[in-house]
Amino acid sequence: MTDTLTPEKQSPPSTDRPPNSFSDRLFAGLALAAGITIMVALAGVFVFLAIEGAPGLSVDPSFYEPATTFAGYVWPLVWGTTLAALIALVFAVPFAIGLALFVSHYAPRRLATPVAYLIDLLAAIPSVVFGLWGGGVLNRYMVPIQDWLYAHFSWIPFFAGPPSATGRTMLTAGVVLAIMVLPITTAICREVFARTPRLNEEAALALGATRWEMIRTAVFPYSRSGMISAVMLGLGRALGETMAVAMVLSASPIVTLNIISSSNPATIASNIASNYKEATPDKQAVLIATGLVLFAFTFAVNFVARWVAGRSDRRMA
Amino acid sequence: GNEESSGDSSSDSGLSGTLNGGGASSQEKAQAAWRAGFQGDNPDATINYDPVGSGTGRENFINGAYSFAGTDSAINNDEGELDAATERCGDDVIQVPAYVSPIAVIYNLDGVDQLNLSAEVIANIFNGSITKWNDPAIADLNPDATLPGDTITPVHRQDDSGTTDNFTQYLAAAGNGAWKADPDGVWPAEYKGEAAEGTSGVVGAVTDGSGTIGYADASAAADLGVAAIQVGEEFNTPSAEGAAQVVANSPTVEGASPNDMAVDVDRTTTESGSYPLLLVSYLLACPTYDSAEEADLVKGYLTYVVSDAGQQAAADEAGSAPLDSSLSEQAASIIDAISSGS
Amino acid sequence: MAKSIDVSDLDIYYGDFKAVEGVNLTIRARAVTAFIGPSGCGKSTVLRSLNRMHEVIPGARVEGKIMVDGQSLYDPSVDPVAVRRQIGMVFQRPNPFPTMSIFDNVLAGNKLNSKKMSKSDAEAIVERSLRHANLWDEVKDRLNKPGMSLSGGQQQRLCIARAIAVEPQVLLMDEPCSALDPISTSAIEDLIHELKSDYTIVIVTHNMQQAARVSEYTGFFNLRATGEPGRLVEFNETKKMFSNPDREATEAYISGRFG
Amino acid sequence: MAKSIDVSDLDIYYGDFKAVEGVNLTIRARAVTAFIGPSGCGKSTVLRSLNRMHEVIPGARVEGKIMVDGQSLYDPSVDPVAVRRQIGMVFQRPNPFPTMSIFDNVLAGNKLNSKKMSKSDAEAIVERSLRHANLWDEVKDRLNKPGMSLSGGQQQRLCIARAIAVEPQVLLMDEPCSALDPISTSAIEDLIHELKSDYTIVIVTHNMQQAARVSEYTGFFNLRATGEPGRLVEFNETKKMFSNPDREATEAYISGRFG
Amino acid sequence: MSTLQQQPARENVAVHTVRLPSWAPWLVAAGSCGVGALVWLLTTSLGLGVLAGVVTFLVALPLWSAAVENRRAAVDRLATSVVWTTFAVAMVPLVWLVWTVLKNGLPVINAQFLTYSMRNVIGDAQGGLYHALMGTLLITGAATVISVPIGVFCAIYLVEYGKGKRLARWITFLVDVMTGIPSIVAGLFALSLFVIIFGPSVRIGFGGAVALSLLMIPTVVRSTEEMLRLVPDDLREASYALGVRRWRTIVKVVLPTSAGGIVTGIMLAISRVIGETAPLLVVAGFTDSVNTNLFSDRMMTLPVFIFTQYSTSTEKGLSYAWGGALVLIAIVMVLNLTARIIGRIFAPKTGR
Ligand SMILES: Nc1ncnc2c1ncn2[C@@H]1O[C@H](COP(=O)(O)OP(=O)(O)OP(=O)(O)O)[C@@H](O)[C@H]1O
Ligand SMILES: Nc1ncnc2c1ncn2[C@@H]1O[C@H](COP(=O)(O)OP(=O)(O)OP(=O)(O)O)[C@@H](O)[C@H]1O
Ligand SMILES: [Mg+2]
Ligand SMILES: [Mg+2]
Ligand SMILES: O=P([O-])([O-])[O-]
Repeated sequence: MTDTLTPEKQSPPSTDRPPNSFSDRLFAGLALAAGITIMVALAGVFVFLAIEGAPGLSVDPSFYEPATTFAGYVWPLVWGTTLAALIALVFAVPFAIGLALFVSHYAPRRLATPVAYLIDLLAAIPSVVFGLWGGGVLNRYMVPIQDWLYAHFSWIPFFAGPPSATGRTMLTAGVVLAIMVLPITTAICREVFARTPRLNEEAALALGATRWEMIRTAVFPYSRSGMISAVMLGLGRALGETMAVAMVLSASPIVTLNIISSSNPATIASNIASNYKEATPDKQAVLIATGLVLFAFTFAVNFVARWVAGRSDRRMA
Repeated sequence: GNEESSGDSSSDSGLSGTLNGGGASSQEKAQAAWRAGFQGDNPDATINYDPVGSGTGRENFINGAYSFAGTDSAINNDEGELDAATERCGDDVIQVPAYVSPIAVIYNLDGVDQLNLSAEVIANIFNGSITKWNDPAIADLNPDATLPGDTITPVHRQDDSGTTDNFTQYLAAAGNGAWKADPDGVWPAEYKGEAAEGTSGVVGAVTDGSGTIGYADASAAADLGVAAIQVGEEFNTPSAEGAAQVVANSPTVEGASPNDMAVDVDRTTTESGSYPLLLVSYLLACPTYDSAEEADLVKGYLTYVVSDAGQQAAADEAGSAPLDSSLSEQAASIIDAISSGS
Repeated sequence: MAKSIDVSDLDIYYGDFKAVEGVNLTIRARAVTAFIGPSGCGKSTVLRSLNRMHEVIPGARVEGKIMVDGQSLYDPSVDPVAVRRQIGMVFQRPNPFPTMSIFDNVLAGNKLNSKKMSKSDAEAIVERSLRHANLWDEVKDRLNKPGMSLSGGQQQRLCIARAIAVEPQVLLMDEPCSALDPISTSAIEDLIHELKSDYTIVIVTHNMQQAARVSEYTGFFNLRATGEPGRLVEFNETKKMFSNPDREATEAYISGRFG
Repeated sequence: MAKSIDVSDLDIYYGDFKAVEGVNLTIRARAVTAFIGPSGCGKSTVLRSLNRMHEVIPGARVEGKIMVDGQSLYDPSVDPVAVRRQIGMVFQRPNPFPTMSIFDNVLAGNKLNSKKMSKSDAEAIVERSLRHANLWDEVKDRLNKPGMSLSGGQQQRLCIARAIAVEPQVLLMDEPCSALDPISTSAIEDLIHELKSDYTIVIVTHNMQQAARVSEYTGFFNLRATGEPGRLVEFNETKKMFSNPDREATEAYISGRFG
Repeated sequence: MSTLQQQPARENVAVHTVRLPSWAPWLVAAGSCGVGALVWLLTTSLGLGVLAGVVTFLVALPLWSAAVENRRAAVDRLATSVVWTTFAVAMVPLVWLVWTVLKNGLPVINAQFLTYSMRNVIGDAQGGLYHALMGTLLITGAATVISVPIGVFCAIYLVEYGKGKRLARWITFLVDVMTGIPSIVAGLFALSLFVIIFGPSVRIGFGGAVALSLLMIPTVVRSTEEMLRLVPDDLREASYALGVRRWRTIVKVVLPTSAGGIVTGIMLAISRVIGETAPLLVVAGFTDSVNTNLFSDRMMTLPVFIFTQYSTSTEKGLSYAWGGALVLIAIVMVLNLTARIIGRIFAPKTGR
């Protein structure tokens, strides 16, 4: 039998063994080190962006064309980034939640597993392929839809038109982004839905709840913060996606609500990807500075999301 | 795989080692042909070419990351690049044309198989002042065609591109003032239209839409309609010979060093059979390298590139225009001076 | 308004595993019926089959007949949701909704049906249910605190209050007092006494004294061996069961009596 | 080898909330001490402070003194891990490790600390512990099945077996029988009787008869009002406590006796 | 007492309610198909037909239910139909994409395509993606080796050690921010990092691995964190009470309990980065030849292969691009399947 507290056998425990063993402290140290590594990596990215991008804030105005200042240059890009991500979320979130529910609560078990698998498969499709598909296949099918939207809803600023003849629009990019965002959002939602305590689900059912009511009373409230982080992850991916947007979207430096015309603002990331390679050093600095803006932008978005999630967590505590 | 067998090919010219270069994406296919040809002759040598774009190519050449670079726009001193390159090389930087390719104006319009356009009309289409296919300006040039009243959707590159740079240079020079914007690799923001990523994106967009028109390296035009452009009184479709002819008759840039063969392309030529809408892409190299192996590889590779065999390989693979023999000889003599050490 | 339940030839399965076999019994309306028996013999399983909660476990199914007031419970035309509403249930482990306040937990069932409920009605229901569950005094000042902030015993009483709040006609309780202290247990037993004049109550308990105290009828379940399905060994009036059971097995189980 | 435990002026906090106040008592070695009292009065809290399990809850802390065989339990030099190995614990809700088989669950205390042991030793420990917990016969043929495949009662007995397997010197049990049927309960009570000649045992129970049956000493905890900290009202020999308690409150609680 | 007043109302809620027959949804589905087909015929637009069919289904079944059953049943049926429709609609792009990839990719896949590189391959000669395949496996593998320990340990810190600490809140926040790093920025960062160390000409596979890790770590942290939080405290306490040290509790109880979810999360993270193009093009470079050394010379990867082949805008290039996409997807499928099997082995066993 071990010792520490057995004075007959041992000297007092104080000298015998430190209160926290070395192995425990080592492990905790490793964990902490991993956390700090992340902070350092992020700080590294930030410092890199700041150093390389700072000159880009004030180069010769000709680099900001058609604007003359950095703010004027970046503003349409911020706008495009926001618009594309929002369209993606508008499509993706309901579908992600629906699909996750389907897998966790609705589908017969024999169907649920393959479907979950198929959705994960979607995550594996490289963004280049989404670009190929979105810019070469899907866009053709979007043309009639956009024509129809223009014909019937052109009074809504989003569909002010005139519709693009090639379908390479913000709407198409948003749809492609939505499909790209879907797997990650669905996977996390599915995971949190499935983890709802069985006891709570049964409690709701035993009160005479229908399946949908059970989901509303037991599953959704329990999953709220998980769902928010799922959406955040999706948003993160939508904001930063590069190649697919670059290959699908027909971009020009303007700010518009119109999502079906051929003049659409680029996103920050796609603009970097499109213009980085041929750019001269000064122009590259401008592009990196826009990367810094994207960085700050995701920072802000996360801040807001965190606040929202925090509020819902507090209600749950 | 194919790599093990690569040692079989019997040649003992014996260059070996790895040579890294990169730059203009327009050269990618030609580079593939050159690398294949050169590596076939020198099985122990590996040449890499990153199609990262002319700007990055030049930058990496200047900072020493690349032993040689490809660039669509000749290096100049507008941003001090030429000085920086000279500093890197310790001597006047070598700049030789390696890849000359006609740019095609491609379009997709039902029922119109043949289309004649002038630089001015092209400029007006791409700047948005001509919006219908049956516009009188177009109809005047195409008396035999039945032009529909469809809207024209011009498609341009959204990325910073050498093709755009050369296309806009042509429009600015030959467009009778219809093109107001400064020629640049980035499409001018004031001129709208569809934007697409890369040459393949433009080709894809023109193919997908109807009533679309765009510009792309002639070898990528595929099955699309290709417009003939007005040169003097005739209308010429893109051809390697026509492009080569223009380059051969263009002067080199004034005040350039003897190592610099940058040509000032004569976009306004009216000479019969020429095709002035073209892209000239250069190779950058140093006259001296620190390491003998590097020097030998650069010299060997570039010699091959400008040789008749190399130019023909590129023409077969990428549809480019082989360099005129005088140009090619001049380039070869500059390259021949590459040496190692101080 | 209370219901009587007739069970005949009931076999209950979890997938391929037959957990319970050949159960025949009649649960009288307006009476308390207790299920006793050793751990794992299928008491909870039978109980859950009485309000069609059994089928929410994937692969679980039931063979045989259960008639509620002469209507077949497992008839395809029967809506399990309506069944569960009228045959309420309290579980072995307390399971308040973690995101809801105490107040909302009690009203969870009611809110499903009537979207709009006046504030005073809601408060009346909450107070009445919590009083019945003997929890009112302890929580009346913190009705807006989360349900999970209560101790285990308090949580269980909260769950009982929640089940009572929808005024079911039958109340199934699966060891409802196993997490409760004697005072709360006593309160719940009082409550059972109070409710049985109007409701049909079935209670699973491992506490034979509790069965003896609260029930009029008792069913004794047993397993022949591990892995075999559980069976109903004897179903009798509680008095008879505890004084002079028909079966020897019952006698043996009860005489190892413990409190 | 059993330990005695002296508790003096013990206050226990959850963050800012003082859950228990001013506890003074002495737990005798080689005896069974029972804690009784209404739900929420802090029985579990006090129990958990005896093997430093209380402090694993973030923000939880303890003031006062607990002396185990004359050594301060909360001395900064004492390793809580070593404490817990010698002062074992069984929880209110069964919590077998879901990733482990029955066999591995029993051996968890040894294996998780990566003690090397021969196969036959391991089997001997498993069999002895499971027999003690009265579970051997039910599971001996499926020791490699997951621990979660057992019914609630079986799971709890598995947890008891797991705690016994590391041969602690003190055994703390928090309502260990609340999920058990009478037969298992009886087995556990027998086990407690058997163990108390060597071990010090503290048991929280809401079942006063159980307290009366198994313990030599009983502590009665109570709350003055909800939100106030719990206090130890009386600590006495069990016989005295149940026949002639010193305090009126104890009398009142016990006379509302229930089983 | 209000109970008594409400009794008549309660009496109405009979156990036996009128329910739609079990074939009702199928009937409505069949009817909706009919409506859809009719609209298709009338408007000659397949899209409109499908839309009409779906809308009919979503409206008809709940309405029927509301008429025959009750409002709550109707809402429940609506929810069920919506969830099923979501599933069906979401499958459309998926199947479409996979179909496109299969249709375009399958014809080019053969032994030579898988075992040849593009070295010295020009014109119509057949090459392959062996070099890119090796590169992708090596770079993604290295990225996994870097990010999994960091990510999992970081999650352990956040869940097990950092509760309530300010540092932990910061790290959580920064991890969220990290999910937003655009991939090209990650590539540029990795490049500049290695340029500082090795000089400007550096193009190595390991640089690509670092860039990918930057993108992978946040996903790993987030999913692992999520999984660790789902492990009930009961289990940790049971382990502590057995005198098990905290780190052993984490390693032997907490991690195994959540292993299934963690592995799935890691797989998702790999899936997310394995298709990244821009950062790899920047830092790992581009080559036609096989290179299996992560620490010297450039290395080709599948996404870069796809992109460069597509960029050639030739028919051959395009078909190679699709072939590459198919191979990439197949790799991930295999990885996924493996992960699933591993996940199942580690998943908590209920044995029922
Ligand atoms: N969800 C399930 N899946 C498969 N088998 C189950 C499930 N729940 C219970 N069982 C099995 O069914 C049998 C009866 O279990 P049940 O829970 O009904 O017993 P019980 O009498 O309520 O026991 P206890 O007193 O421990 O609660 C047991 O053998 C158990 O292992
Ligand atoms: N983790 C916790 N955080 C905050 N407060 C707690 C926590 N656990 C218990 N409490 C509070 O401490 C007090 C004592 O709780 P404890 O669980 O010790 O009671 P108990 O006597 O064991 O009750 P029961 O018989 O219901 O188990 C209660 O008011 C409870 O609300
Ligand atoms: Mg049970
Ligand atoms: Mg307790
Ligand atoms: O050759 P590009 O620069 O136009 O791609």
